[in-house]
Amino acid sequence: MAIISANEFAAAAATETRREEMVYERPHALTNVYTHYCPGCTHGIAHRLVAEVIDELGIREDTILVASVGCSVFAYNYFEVDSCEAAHGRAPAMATGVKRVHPDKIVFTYQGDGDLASIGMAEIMHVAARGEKITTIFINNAVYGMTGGQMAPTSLLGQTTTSSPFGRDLRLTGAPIHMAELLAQMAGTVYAVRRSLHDARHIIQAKKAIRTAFEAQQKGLGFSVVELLSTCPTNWGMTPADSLDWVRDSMIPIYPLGDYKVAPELAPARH
Amino acid sequence: METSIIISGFGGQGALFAGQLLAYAGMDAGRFVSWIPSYGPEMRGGTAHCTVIISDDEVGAPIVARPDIAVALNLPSFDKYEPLVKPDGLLVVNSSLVTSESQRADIDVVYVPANGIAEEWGTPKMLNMAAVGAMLAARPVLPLAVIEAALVAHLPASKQHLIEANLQVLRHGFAVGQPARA
Amino acid sequence: MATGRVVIDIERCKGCELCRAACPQDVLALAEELNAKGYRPVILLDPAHDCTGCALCATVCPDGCITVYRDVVEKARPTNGRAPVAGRTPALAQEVR
Amino acid sequence: MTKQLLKGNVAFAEAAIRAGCEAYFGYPITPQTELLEHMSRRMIELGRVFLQAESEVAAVNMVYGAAAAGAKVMTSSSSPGISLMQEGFSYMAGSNVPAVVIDVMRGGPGLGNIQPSQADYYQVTKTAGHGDFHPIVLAPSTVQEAIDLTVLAFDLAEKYRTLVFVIADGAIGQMMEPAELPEMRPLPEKRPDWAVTGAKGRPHNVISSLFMGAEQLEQMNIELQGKLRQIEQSGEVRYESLAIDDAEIIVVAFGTAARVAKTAVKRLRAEGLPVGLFRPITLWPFPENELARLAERIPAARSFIVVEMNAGQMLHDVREVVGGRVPVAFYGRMGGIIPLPEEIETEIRRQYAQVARTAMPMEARNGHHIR
Repeated sequence: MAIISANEFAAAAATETRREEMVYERPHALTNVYTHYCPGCTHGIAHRLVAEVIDELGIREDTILVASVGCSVFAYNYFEVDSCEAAHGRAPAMATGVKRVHPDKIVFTYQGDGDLASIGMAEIMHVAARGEKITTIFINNAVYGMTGGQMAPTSLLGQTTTSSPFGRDLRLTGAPIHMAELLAQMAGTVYAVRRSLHDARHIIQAKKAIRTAFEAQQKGLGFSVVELLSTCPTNWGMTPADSLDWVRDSMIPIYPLGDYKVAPELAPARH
Repeated sequence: METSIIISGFGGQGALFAGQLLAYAGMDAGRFVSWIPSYGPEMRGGTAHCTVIISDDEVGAPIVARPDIAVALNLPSFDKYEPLVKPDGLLVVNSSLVTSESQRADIDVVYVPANGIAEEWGTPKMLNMAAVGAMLAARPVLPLAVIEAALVAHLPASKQHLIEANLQVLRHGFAVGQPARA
Repeated sequence: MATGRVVIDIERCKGCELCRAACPQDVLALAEELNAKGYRPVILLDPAHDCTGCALCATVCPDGCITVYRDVVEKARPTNGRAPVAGRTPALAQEVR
Repeated sequence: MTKQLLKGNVAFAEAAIRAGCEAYFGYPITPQTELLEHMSRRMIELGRVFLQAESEVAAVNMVYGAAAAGAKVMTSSSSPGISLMQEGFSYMAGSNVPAVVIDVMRGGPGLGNIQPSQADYYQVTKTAGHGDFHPIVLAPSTVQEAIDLTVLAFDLAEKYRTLVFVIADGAIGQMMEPAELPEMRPLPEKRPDWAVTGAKGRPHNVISSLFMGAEQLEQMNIELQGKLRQIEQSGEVRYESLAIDDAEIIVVAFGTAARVAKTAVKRLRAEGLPVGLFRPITLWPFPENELARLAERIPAARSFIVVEMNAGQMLHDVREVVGGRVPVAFYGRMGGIIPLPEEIETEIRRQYAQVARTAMPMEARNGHHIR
């Protein structure tokens, strides 16, 4: 440890000013509305990340949200952007209508696993096939949240839900659907990745992906989708912290994180 | 005065276009007209047909149970419409394909070798024009000149180079359109 | 070691404690009192001024209730300090530079 | 503009374009496919939005999106496709966005066939989707009317921020008649202020049909019903009548059934039979007052006959208005069959003979003939 004299210290102090800078604040693209999400639900994190990206890209006044049906049905109340509320599963179709009328706006859908991978399977596959210039934020928490924890198309084999009380059975209900991989197969998809929201490091990676997905749309490249592994502490019957562990330990092995399609135009620039 | 015409034949024989040509000509001549394709009380089958109404008053029913004129380009059409033509009406028969003869004494019948005329003066596909020509000779629903003008005006762009041949076939059909009764 | 502090919107906080799990300095705690929604919100308990302003708590907060400040010491000479960016986590700020 | 020989489906499409339709989304289905095909060429040529959706379900939600975005938008389909679109119609009604829908009806139920039918009368006028609402419903009887009512549909949709249906049967869609198209209108220069266009310098707009609070939803419904009453009372009711003034028998029919009935009425009039025709052009709002007045004002009117290409749907609207005072008989064909004028003449003669025997009980005179 260095020893400094009182005089030296006083001299140094005389040339220093101390101040405080803000390093994080709530993004402006979120409204001040109190969300209805359960404590610890990672929907809130996903909302925040999207809003932060909107702020950073400076596109709040040019962005249009198409909300879906599910727990995120009220998303239009939480984003300070023009919004519309689609019928269950139809957000990609509605977003198509919006985008075709406003090709210069940034249009995104925010959909859960029931909405996107079950009832809305046709619509999401076809926006991808058409290369519709929209972005989809896909929340995969392996369960139907809003209706109270029924089996989702992304529920894991063996997962107990209120409609698979004996655990999801492959012979009865098939296997989990891997949307990021599936959508990556479509010609019009330019960006399809899976990220997770289970810890800070992964959240930061998720935000980068969301930003890239929006940039893909800004560049007019085609359809971009970010699948986010998320929690549902209430319907999983776990604490928020345990839910994060379940994502890490149970979901990620089934839903590997990764980039399933990244158009060359989106590859990171090398300096 | 209202005249109802059914033109019927195999798909590809040009029954629908022949009907449209009459409707165009009727419209150009300032008459009320309607054209409706195989669509109505009759089920779809091996034949395509259309109903054309040319009238001095607005057209009510676009379909008829019994036409004033039937043009039968093939045998199934002859079998179907020969009994339905109104008394004192006209039946035009493509005698190139239909060997039957009408037994009805209360209608006029024109037998026109439509395929033969078309092959001789144009192309085989123009048999519909031969039949229309024969029909007009037997029943001057519209003047031949109006039909000719309509043909020039409404033949699709891709067929414009065939106008002269179409006119030839139409005129030769007209030349043989002598009605007879059983 | 950098120092900082966090300001928590306790009425927005649902007491999920994800921030507590993420905090490397262990300076967050649940309040004894309930907020208006009936949750025990998270508060900063930092008697030794251990908070570094790392913003990991804000990064994981589902409800966007945490604002993070960091102390900076500026020498009298001209600085080349980067202006902070609102809504951007420090870690990401470095990565996307 | 001079008259052109136009197919009904093409007339619908071109009329929509000239009325300022900016976006069209659809899915092929007979007997309206020529409409979609015409749009696929012309809309692209004009730099407007055309998209063949993956299904009617997607198409209607694309329409919803475009309508929410503030565009003049249209879709078209035929009966089975309209069934699939009903969810979307309900959402549009619940969020007060305007759109035009053309339904070229075909025989049902189920896959049915592709022949002309009027069997979607209930579906469109009564139950266009879940919840309490009616679209405005216009029923053309000629190709010219297909054009005129399509243009009107865009105007009414915009004026009332509502869905407007133009319903025709397959015969109107498939037939060709001389008709005159309107001049091309310029496209609107700005979007409505309620639309989602990017919240530039204003609070964000939300287009939604979700109202979780019961009182809030009831209030929304009260306002919606208020709008519907306003439409009913704003002179939007349209109809045509023929030879009504001294008629003892009044035929009520719409669309193709009406034009066939017109032929029958004219023929019987020529014979001296006192028969007239009343043709609703707006099926919603239904010309109730006009029909009721007819039943009261014309002392000679002793019977109504409703003629439809279905099992008797508009019939019940007519009975509700005039039933009890005057018997209302019915003649209908189903399965995609257009009645012939002769059939309607026969029915009118039979009814004329029956109403002469006034001692007959009302129920007996409310004849119902479908074959």
